[in-house]
Amino acid sequence: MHNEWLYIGVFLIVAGFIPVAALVLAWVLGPKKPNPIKQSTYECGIETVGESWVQFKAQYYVFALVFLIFDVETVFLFPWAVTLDKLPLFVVTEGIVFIGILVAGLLYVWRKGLLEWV
Amino acid sequence: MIPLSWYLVLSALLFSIGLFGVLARRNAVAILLGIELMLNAVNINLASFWRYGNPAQMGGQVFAIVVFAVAAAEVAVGLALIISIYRRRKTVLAEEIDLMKW
Amino acid sequence: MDASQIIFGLTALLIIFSALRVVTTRNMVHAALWLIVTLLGVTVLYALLQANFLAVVQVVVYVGAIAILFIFAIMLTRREMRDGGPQLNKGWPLAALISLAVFGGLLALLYNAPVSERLAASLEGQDTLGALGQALVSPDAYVLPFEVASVLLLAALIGAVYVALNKKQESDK
Amino acid sequence: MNFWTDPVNVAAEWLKDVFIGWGMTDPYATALVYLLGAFLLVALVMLLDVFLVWVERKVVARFQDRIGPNRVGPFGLIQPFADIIKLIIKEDITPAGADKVVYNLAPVLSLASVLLLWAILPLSALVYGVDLNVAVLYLVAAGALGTLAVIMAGWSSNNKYALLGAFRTVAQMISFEIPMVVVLLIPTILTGSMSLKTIVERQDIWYVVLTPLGFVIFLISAIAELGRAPFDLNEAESEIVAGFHIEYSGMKFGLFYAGELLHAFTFGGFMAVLFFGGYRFFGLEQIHPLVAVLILMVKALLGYWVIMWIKYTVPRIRIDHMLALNWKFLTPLAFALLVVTAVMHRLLGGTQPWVYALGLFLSNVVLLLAALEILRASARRQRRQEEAVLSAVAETAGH
Amino acid sequence: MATETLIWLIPLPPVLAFFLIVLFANKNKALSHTLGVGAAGLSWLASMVVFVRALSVEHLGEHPFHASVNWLPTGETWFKIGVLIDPLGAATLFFVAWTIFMIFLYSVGYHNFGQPKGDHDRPGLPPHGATVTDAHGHKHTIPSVEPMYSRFFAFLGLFAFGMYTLVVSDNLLTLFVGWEIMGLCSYLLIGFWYGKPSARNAAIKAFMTTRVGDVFMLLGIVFLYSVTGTLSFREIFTNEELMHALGTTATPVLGLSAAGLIGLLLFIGTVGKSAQWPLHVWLPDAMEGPTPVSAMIHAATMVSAGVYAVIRMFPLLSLDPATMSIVAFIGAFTALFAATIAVAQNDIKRVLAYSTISQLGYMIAALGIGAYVAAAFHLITHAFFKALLFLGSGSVIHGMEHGVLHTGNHHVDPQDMFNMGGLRKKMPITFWTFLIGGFALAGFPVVTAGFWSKDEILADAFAHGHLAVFITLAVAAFLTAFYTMRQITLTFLGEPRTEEAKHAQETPWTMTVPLIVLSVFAVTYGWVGIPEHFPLLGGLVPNWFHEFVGSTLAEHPEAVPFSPVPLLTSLGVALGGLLLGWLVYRNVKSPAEDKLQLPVLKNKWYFDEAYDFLFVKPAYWIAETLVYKWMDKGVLDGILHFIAHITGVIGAAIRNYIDLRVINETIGDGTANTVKWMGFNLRPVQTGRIQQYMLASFVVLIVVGAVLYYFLVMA
Repeated sequence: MHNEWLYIGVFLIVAGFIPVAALVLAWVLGPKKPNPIKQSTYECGIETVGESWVQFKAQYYVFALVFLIFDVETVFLFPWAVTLDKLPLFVVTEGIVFIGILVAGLLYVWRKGLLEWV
Repeated sequence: MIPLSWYLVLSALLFSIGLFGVLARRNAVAILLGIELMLNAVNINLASFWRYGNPAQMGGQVFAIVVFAVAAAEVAVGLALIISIYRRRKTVLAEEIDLMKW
Repeated sequence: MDASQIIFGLTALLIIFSALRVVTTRNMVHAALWLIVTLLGVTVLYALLQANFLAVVQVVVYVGAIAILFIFAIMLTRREMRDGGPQLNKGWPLAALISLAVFGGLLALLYNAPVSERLAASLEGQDTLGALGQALVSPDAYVLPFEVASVLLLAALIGAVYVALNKKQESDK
Repeated sequence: MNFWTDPVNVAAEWLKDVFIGWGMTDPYATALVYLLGAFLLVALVMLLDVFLVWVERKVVARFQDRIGPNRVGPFGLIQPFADIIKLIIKEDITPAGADKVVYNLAPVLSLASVLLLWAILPLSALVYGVDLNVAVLYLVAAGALGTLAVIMAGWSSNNKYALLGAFRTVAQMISFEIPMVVVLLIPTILTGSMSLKTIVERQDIWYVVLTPLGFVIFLISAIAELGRAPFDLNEAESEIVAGFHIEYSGMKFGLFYAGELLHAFTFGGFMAVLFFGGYRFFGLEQIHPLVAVLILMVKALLGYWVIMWIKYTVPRIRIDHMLALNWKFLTPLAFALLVVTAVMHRLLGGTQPWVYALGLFLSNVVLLLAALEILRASARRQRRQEEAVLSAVAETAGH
Repeated sequence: MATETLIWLIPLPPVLAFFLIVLFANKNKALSHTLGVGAAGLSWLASMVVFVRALSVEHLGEHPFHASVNWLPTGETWFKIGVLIDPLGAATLFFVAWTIFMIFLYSVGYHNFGQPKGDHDRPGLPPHGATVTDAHGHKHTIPSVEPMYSRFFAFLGLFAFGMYTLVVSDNLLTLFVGWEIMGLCSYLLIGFWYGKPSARNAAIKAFMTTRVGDVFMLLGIVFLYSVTGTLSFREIFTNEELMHALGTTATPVLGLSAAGLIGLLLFIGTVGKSAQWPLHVWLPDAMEGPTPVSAMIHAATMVSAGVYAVIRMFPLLSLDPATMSIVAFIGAFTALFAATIAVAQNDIKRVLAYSTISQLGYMIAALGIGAYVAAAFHLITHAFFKALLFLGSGSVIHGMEHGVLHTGNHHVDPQDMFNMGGLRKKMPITFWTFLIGGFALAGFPVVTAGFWSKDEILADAFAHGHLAVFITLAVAAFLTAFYTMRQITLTFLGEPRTEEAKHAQETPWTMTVPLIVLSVFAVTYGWVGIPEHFPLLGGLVPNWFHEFVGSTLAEHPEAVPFSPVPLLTSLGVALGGLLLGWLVYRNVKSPAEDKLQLPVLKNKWYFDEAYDFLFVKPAYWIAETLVYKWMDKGVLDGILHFIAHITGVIGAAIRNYIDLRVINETIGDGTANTVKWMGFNLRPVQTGRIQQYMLASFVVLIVVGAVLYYFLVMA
């Protein structure tokens, strides 16, 4: 059987159950007297102006992008790290080449000036 | 125990749903979502063939990992294209992105 | 029906349902969130297949990075939350037909394939993670895809950054 | 195996036998035992969480030269429970236009993503949830769920500030995840395994000695990941009010808050496991499994205390500085450290333990010095440029 | 260094040069060509070393230089890639190395290195010349340097890489990789002056036409792999059981055996690459590229690659007589057909282009009749003299451009032969080398290489009783001699017909040295393959080529017995054609006087028009209706739309939906309406909508998949 994952699955259920239980408890016990002012969007007391779904600058996208690429690359590195001891010395260099290519990407983005917060 | 065919049927179904999304959705981002579904279907296949074939042969898992990398690359570039198009043409609807026509 | 089959069945239902929601729901953020549900369902399948590494990588890469990127892109490409008009294009019946045909075709292939009722061998005592690492970096195996993957990702990074944020194009406008 | 030396597993076996005796098949009995075990662990962790609220308030009071909670119960120990009761009976407000399902799901996911980490934390050699062979990545995966919770909360609140705060938080979290993941590779390399239990067992020399730099990077990125001061930009009140959970109140806010505290403590625990020998402390852990658990808890609390210490002494840094710190310093440094560690580990692998330790330690020191020197040089260059500009301006002004 | 290691290294310098130029040297012209020429030189050196070593090995055919490495794990086994130099490979490597090196060197001069920047030159257009003021204050217009000089050398390097890869590879897959790299490069290089619409169109045409062939070739490779499980030449050809099985397995297509079908599919790839009929249309248009490119594509590398691939796969092809006859037919037909067109062309490069098609047809025909060695021999001699001719024509054009710049009359086409004449005095080196090349092409007896190789093909055809092929080729040879002499007469002999021709100038040494080197080969290379039974000369020099290349095959091909008929024929047609050409064109001064400018030849037998009518137009038409009807609106919407339309036509009386559908379908009102409705809504062919493309491709996938499944699994 898949005991490891069974436990994690069970744990997931429990970990989800506890906060849900807390919320339900609060929902049952708490008063419910909604009114429009109470439900309005909080903006430091000032009237909400315009749509609340504003545009965001593409800078955020770049961070997510760089993160995505690096995330995938580090995922490749984990199996390498695990087997580092069991393979000949030049697999270390393979990993280093891999990291080098990774860092080249970082340098490119850096040089393009996209890591600056503007 | 689960027979291999279960995984394969599920994967085929997921692939077809993803294909439908790719072909039918108007929003370009949604098309990419459909492609993700298709890639996941492929990965299910790879992983299950690894498991039900010879588990000492890691080909299936390695290919699945490569598919992850490909998916990441595809999403990165695809979404960048969509954002770029959106900034110029203010649309993400696939049928309005028809510059290739000319 | 043993326990794993029940788990598989429930997961499959979850995957199919959420995948259908991905391709039909109007709200794009919901579509992305349904995609995450699908992906988590696939994670369960990996866990059932005892592909531990794939299972965690699925969450790390897909949920942690790709889904986030999707949500960012959705936020960046819309002016109002729910866009008007139908979510499906006019050719969707044909698309549905083709998808069904592909599914039918795959089933037909599967029906004739000799693999359908095979059962998994035991993984007892196997260090699959170690084997995976060895396969990835050993020159007798997949070291080339390993290195090429980094080049691919580098190209994707540079390409995406260039496409999404070309400052020159901005100033041209 | 008797109850004295291994209480948890013996109890689990006994329970399982009981269930099977009731006519259950093995898998279901196992699942039920797991359920009970998980429930027990989560309950204890939540209790700990409640206690952490008190710790936090007490400690911050001391830092700020106050007394802190002291009215409810001895030393104010009952204070957190009063807080909880207050949160529970507060009105549950959902802002108009919010996406209800997602809005309610976000705090649950936020806390659950932290709780999930406890499934893999080895509390002692015999008391642990699972010994997953990909545990290190599991840590990252759970963090991904936390990121997701933030973005869900920010998006579903139908509030500009919440969404903006969520975007900032996510940008920060994912940025600092890179050096963290890279640094997580270092214990993996040193151990040759991603299993946390194996990592603890191999730490005859604490990894903080072998890779002090790695520990520092991990600490910094962990704090940023937590969104705590000095990296609490998501809550920079003057700019974006309270960040992604601005619209949350009552118990939902409580869940976010509890999640944050518990996250900090959990990171203290993982810091202990990855760098400070986990539940081991010079053989003391062999006395009894529960002593080992106690050792780990003390180490985790110390780690938590360090995080608090930093939080209450260092001022918040600007977002551009923060991102520059990550992308232009921590990330390259982490990669350099990874390469150096891999090479040194492979080269010195067969030598005497003290040579190995010394070599790794010294390479870390050298790397740090080199990095600082590069920083200093670039700062000098920048200063010279600025001075040149200033003097040029002064000259033109003089004429 | 071990020879195998050296072979591995041969393709690398050019690709390294490509990357270095692209990444670092694209601003520095001198550095770019140093890198490019240096890389070509290194590859040349390595090739020569390998060639010399190959010569010293006894029985190279049985024990070739061969090394392979594991490349792609395919389950439990490996897909291997490697290098192989057998006698055929060595001979090919020899001429490829020489021609590529010469072309690199020539390009330096051709692109006016060392000249000033042009006044109005823009990237993407040929240089227009620069105005300089000399010491006396006179203004001169002199040639200006190519603006995209570095880019040219980068592409050339990549091209060379593709060719070397193709030659040294030991399996079909890497051969195909090199093949496709060359396809890409030819696209880039033909469209090098992308500012010219004609160049753009030619590039696209070349790419698309060769693509047609390549798809079939890929199918052939896949088929071969699925049948044999390997793509290595030696593993397939030395495995007699496998070969036998391939030759006897029947396939559902045309009654061919598996070997025949695979061979045919691979051959279609060659038809595209080597510009054989019916896929020849791209090659003449490819003349839009700079001349070194023409030489590169049309002589040294790409088109040779096609023939080389067929020669490589000859053992497979020869298993099925049906395939062989198809090959022979296409080759012979192309040889004759292209020769007739060449007669009527006025552009100096186009004549050569058609002549190339014709000569390639020769080789293909030779292969079709089983004359393996003769085809390889002609391939090599042709590569030398055709490269020589192309470079010579480039030199002529270059000299003419000089004249054009001098007079400043830009309406004069420097490539039109009727604008030339009398250039032998202005450009002596070019003239003599061109003459040698032309005579070699015409097959001038005894001294030129072309004679020996052509003669061998004719002798083979005659000896094996392929009379039809023999006669066709003989006629083609006659035409070849005729238009060659026409070209030489119009270009070099007589008096200058224009002012520009009077001011033409000899080109710099970087251009003439390659001409001289190549002309040496155009003469001497024939001597290595003189048949032993040839009267007088036979046996003076041993027929080394036959022995050497022939040993590549498992069964050593017999040397054909001597027969006077083919010899006399080839003597007759060569000398007769040359003489006739000189006699006819000696006095022709303008195109109007040229009696052979028949419209049908001038228009290349209307092939472009026919293709337009047969393929392009229907494609547009189908796309318009289908796209609109099926995809743009979608099936359901389309039907609803359709019904709604009818409603308006028939009137308000009939409102019932179902009635309508019945009436519509039974009466057939719909037809008329559809036409009207299509007329209304003629749309651009492509909708540009990615989803519809994908929809279409999936429809095709399903249909083709179903058909294949039915044929291969059910049947």
